[in-house]
Amino acid sequence: MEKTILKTENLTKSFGGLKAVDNVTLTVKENSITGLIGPNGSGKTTLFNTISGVYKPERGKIYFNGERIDGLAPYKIYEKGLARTFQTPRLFQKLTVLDNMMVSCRSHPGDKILNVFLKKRRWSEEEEKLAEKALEILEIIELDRFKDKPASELSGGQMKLLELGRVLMTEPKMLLLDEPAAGVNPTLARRIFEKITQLRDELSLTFFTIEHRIEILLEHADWVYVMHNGSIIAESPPEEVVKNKVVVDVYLGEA
Amino acid sequence: MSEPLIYVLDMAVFVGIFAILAVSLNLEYGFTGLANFGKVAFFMVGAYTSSILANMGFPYLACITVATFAAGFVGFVASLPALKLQADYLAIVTLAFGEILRFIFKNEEWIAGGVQGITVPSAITITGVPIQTMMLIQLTIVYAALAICYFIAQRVVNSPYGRTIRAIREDELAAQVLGKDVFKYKAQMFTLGSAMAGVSGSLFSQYVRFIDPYTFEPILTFTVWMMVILGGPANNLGVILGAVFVQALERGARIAKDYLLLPVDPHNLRVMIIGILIILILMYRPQGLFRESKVKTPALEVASKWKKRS
Amino acid sequence: MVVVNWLQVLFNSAVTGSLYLLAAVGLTLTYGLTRFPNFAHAEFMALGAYAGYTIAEQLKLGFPYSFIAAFISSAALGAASYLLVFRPLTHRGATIIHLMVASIGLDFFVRHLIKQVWGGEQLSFRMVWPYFDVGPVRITGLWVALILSAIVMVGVMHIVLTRTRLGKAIRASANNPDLAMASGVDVEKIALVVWIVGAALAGVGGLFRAADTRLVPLIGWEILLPAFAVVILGGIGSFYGALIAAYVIGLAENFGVVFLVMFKLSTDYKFAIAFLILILTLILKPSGFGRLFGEGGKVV
Amino acid sequence: MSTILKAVDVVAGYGKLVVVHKVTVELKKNEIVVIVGPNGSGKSTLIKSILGFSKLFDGKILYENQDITGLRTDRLIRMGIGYVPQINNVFTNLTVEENLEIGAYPKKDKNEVKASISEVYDMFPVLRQKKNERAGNLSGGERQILALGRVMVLKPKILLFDEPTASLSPIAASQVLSYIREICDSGISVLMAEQNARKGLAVSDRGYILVDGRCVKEGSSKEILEDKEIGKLYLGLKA
Repeated sequence: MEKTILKTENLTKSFGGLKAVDNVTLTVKENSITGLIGPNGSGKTTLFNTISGVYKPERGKIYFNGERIDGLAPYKIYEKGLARTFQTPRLFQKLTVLDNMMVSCRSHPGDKILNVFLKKRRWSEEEEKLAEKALEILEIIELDRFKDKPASELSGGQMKLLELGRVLMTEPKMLLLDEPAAGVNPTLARRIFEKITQLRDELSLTFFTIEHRIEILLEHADWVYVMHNGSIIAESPPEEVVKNKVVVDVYLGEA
Repeated sequence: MSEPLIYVLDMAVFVGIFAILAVSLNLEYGFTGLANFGKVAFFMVGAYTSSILANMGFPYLACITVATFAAGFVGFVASLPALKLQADYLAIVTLAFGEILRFIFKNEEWIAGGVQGITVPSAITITGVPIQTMMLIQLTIVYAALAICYFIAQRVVNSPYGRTIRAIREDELAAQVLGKDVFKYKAQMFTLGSAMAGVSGSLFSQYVRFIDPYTFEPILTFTVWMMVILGGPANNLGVILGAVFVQALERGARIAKDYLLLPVDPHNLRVMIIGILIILILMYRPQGLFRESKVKTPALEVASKWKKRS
Repeated sequence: MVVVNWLQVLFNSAVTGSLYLLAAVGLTLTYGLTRFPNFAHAEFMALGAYAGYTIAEQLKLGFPYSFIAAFISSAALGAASYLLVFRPLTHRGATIIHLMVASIGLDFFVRHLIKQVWGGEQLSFRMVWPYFDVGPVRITGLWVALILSAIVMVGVMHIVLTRTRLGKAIRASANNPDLAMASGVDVEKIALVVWIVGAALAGVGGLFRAADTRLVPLIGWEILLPAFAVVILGGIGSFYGALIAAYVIGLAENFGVVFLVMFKLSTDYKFAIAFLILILTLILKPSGFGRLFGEGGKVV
Repeated sequence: MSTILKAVDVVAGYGKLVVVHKVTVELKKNEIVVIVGPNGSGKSTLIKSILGFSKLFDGKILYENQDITGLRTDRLIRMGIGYVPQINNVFTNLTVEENLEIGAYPKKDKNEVKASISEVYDMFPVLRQKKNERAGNLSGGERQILALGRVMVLKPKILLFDEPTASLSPIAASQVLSYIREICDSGISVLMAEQNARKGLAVSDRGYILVDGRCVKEGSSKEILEDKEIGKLYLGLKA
């Protein structure tokens, strides 16, 4: 059986009495693409924010790679190899596309103040290597011709792509993707998920992704969780989700 | 000020001293996005530390070194509570901090003469040389210090580190989830910026040879802000030119008063012009005269070669 | 051993608190509504004081007229600040840091304009106020007028905020500007009213301060820090929070001064007491007293 | 029936992100029109773009044959357009009655305001019971009713509603929707975005289905409800 990489136990987070995440227990298998679906306001993004450390959970535990990570600062969770994207891209607007990619490097020697002065040669070499890598990723997501442009000049869809490319720079173990294909055209959406599958296979990454297009998940996901009013109400392989009466009801509304 | 050469040299020295402050504020605000409204506090720490040591007979090199570290240390300590705050709170707290510090120097005569101020020995004491030569030496010292600060600042901003602080300025949360210990970077930049302000304060005190609490009013902080905003935030060369421009303006206001017989007090006129210009720049050219500089690292070169390949 | 007249200290606290309340009400309301701390608020106080001085001392028209002059001149300055500086800046997408720096620029401009018009030297009101003793407490007519003004202001503001269409629109706009717009409220017009009233009250505060002590161009700047302490302790945008905070800081300062004297420190450090409260509030409970009156301190 | 509101070829979104691509929606007098669609399909964005709360990149908004594209929100409200946002739709620091008073802000005559508030109380008795309660203390369902009451004070000609049943219990949701039906029967045309497609379609006259910011189906609600393909369409499967 595959190993579990992420596990939450009774995770709860509320805002002013409203339980946005209510007693959520779930597991994500290593090297899988796991989908998370659910209607608006069902708590998907809050769940991601809690896992990635943006919010502190009120109750419950989060294990990543066997280690407790709940309550850690976001940057520490990232250092452990768990990265995320946002629903509306949060790019560094005035930085170039290439710099946006480069910022996300983990343990870059030139990212420490003393090394900036003392180890210029070392970080310069590393910088060259990382720049190559960044450009290769940019080529894959077809943004390499914008490399010198400020991120603010990209279109909405390109911004989503850049945000995805940015987290790929870091060689994370696992990625939380918040609607990676929202606002991009259907062809590109499909390609994004093909890319995700390819990355999973080539780099043995794990993806946990919020996505509302079931047809995409049908093709690419291994497992799907369904969230409603803060709780997980169903989990199954994607092809069964569409048949699940509860899920269809939640989405379409009770008759 | 009858002799034009002396006047020009004097202005050049002031430009140098303020350019150091502008570069230091640029590291904090222009690159990292920190609203330090108390720049003058760290300048003051540098000035007083250096002056007190000089009066005790220490050589100038020791004075300026200790002043740098003292200002940096005060900056570091102040940054610990302050940098956890949002931009608006940070501004209020740093501004108030500068004022409190000034009050302490004003009230505690035993530190440095209180309101009476203290006279400060010049860094260089050679007898029998003409004033022009003395000023040239001053100029050399100040510009050597500016060169070092500029070099340090450029090295910092043209590095992966410099990229990270800009990212923090653009979006703190995104930087955090990309693994950056935001607080650490902010504290380091605040400390470095404060240390540079200490250098500037030390140079200032030995040049004007007298300091008192009235030297360190908040207007000084905002003169530096104007240099940064006018020159172009996140452009080190730009803010130095901003320093030249603002100095020229200040002197211009004085000359205008002398020669045009304006019915306005030159000091009032100067501050009023600065106040209005700050507003006008923010309204009509908030990005400043010079655009933000690029992050210059070997990555740029790799990127330019990439162009040829595809 | 210093003999302390504690009742007098208590009364003085009410005087200081009333002053800080007048000074801070506009600051907290504009901060809550336009979402940035306006450092130029200091000069709303200063202009009111100088305008009042001209009427009372140079034109010899008496205190009631100088009160009106302070009110009107500062109101005009508040309107001009919002219409000519801050509203255009906001429309151009200025950041909060830009707005703060601009407010400092405006502060310097107005302060030195005042200096140019009235001169930089210290001026004082020659008006003589009757004084009388109630038990061990010395009371002057000016202090009574100040406290009464604060009480009337609180009463009027309370009625306006809770009973009138305008006041409710102010509270609604501070709570949820988008929804206020979606209810047909012209939020910018409401903001303008708040700027005018807030500035006018600051002008009156400045006048009282000047009449009580002396008049220098820095008069407003000197009250700005305690005013910020009131705003932050009270919770940004909270009128009732400011009401409590003003008297808390008034008490802290007056009792603090007693201790400063006991420890033979300069009384100038009372300035630092407000700073200390401000820092502690920010570190311990950034929402201040505002929480007492509703969610997130946005209560008015 | 004549058209009262028409949004033509709307391209809308936030910042630089385009969420709605060239969608045309029409609202006739005395009807309820519902916009349904999966998450992120742009239904809320479309409603918001009419009022200026999201960015309208292209397209035109016509109201009573007048071009109202780009008009300031508070002006639109005064012209007879009511709007209930999805979240933050009450003033939490104001009492229930004060919320209604702000809803009546454009009216200046005190007695008129009182009368219309009293009418709203008759319509929603629960609000009368809680009139001195701070709105922040209301339950989700009560808030939604208050939000409804707040727009009804002005008796708008049309009502724009953004996901009226979001995060409500099934009972509260049904109640809110039946209120919306009543409102429409009293002569107000309603355009709403609704996540609960079945319920939304059940109370409405016509519907639009949005997927990925494009309109994939429009027609009478009955027709859409009976369509076997709708489930697939709605869950984002191919049309």
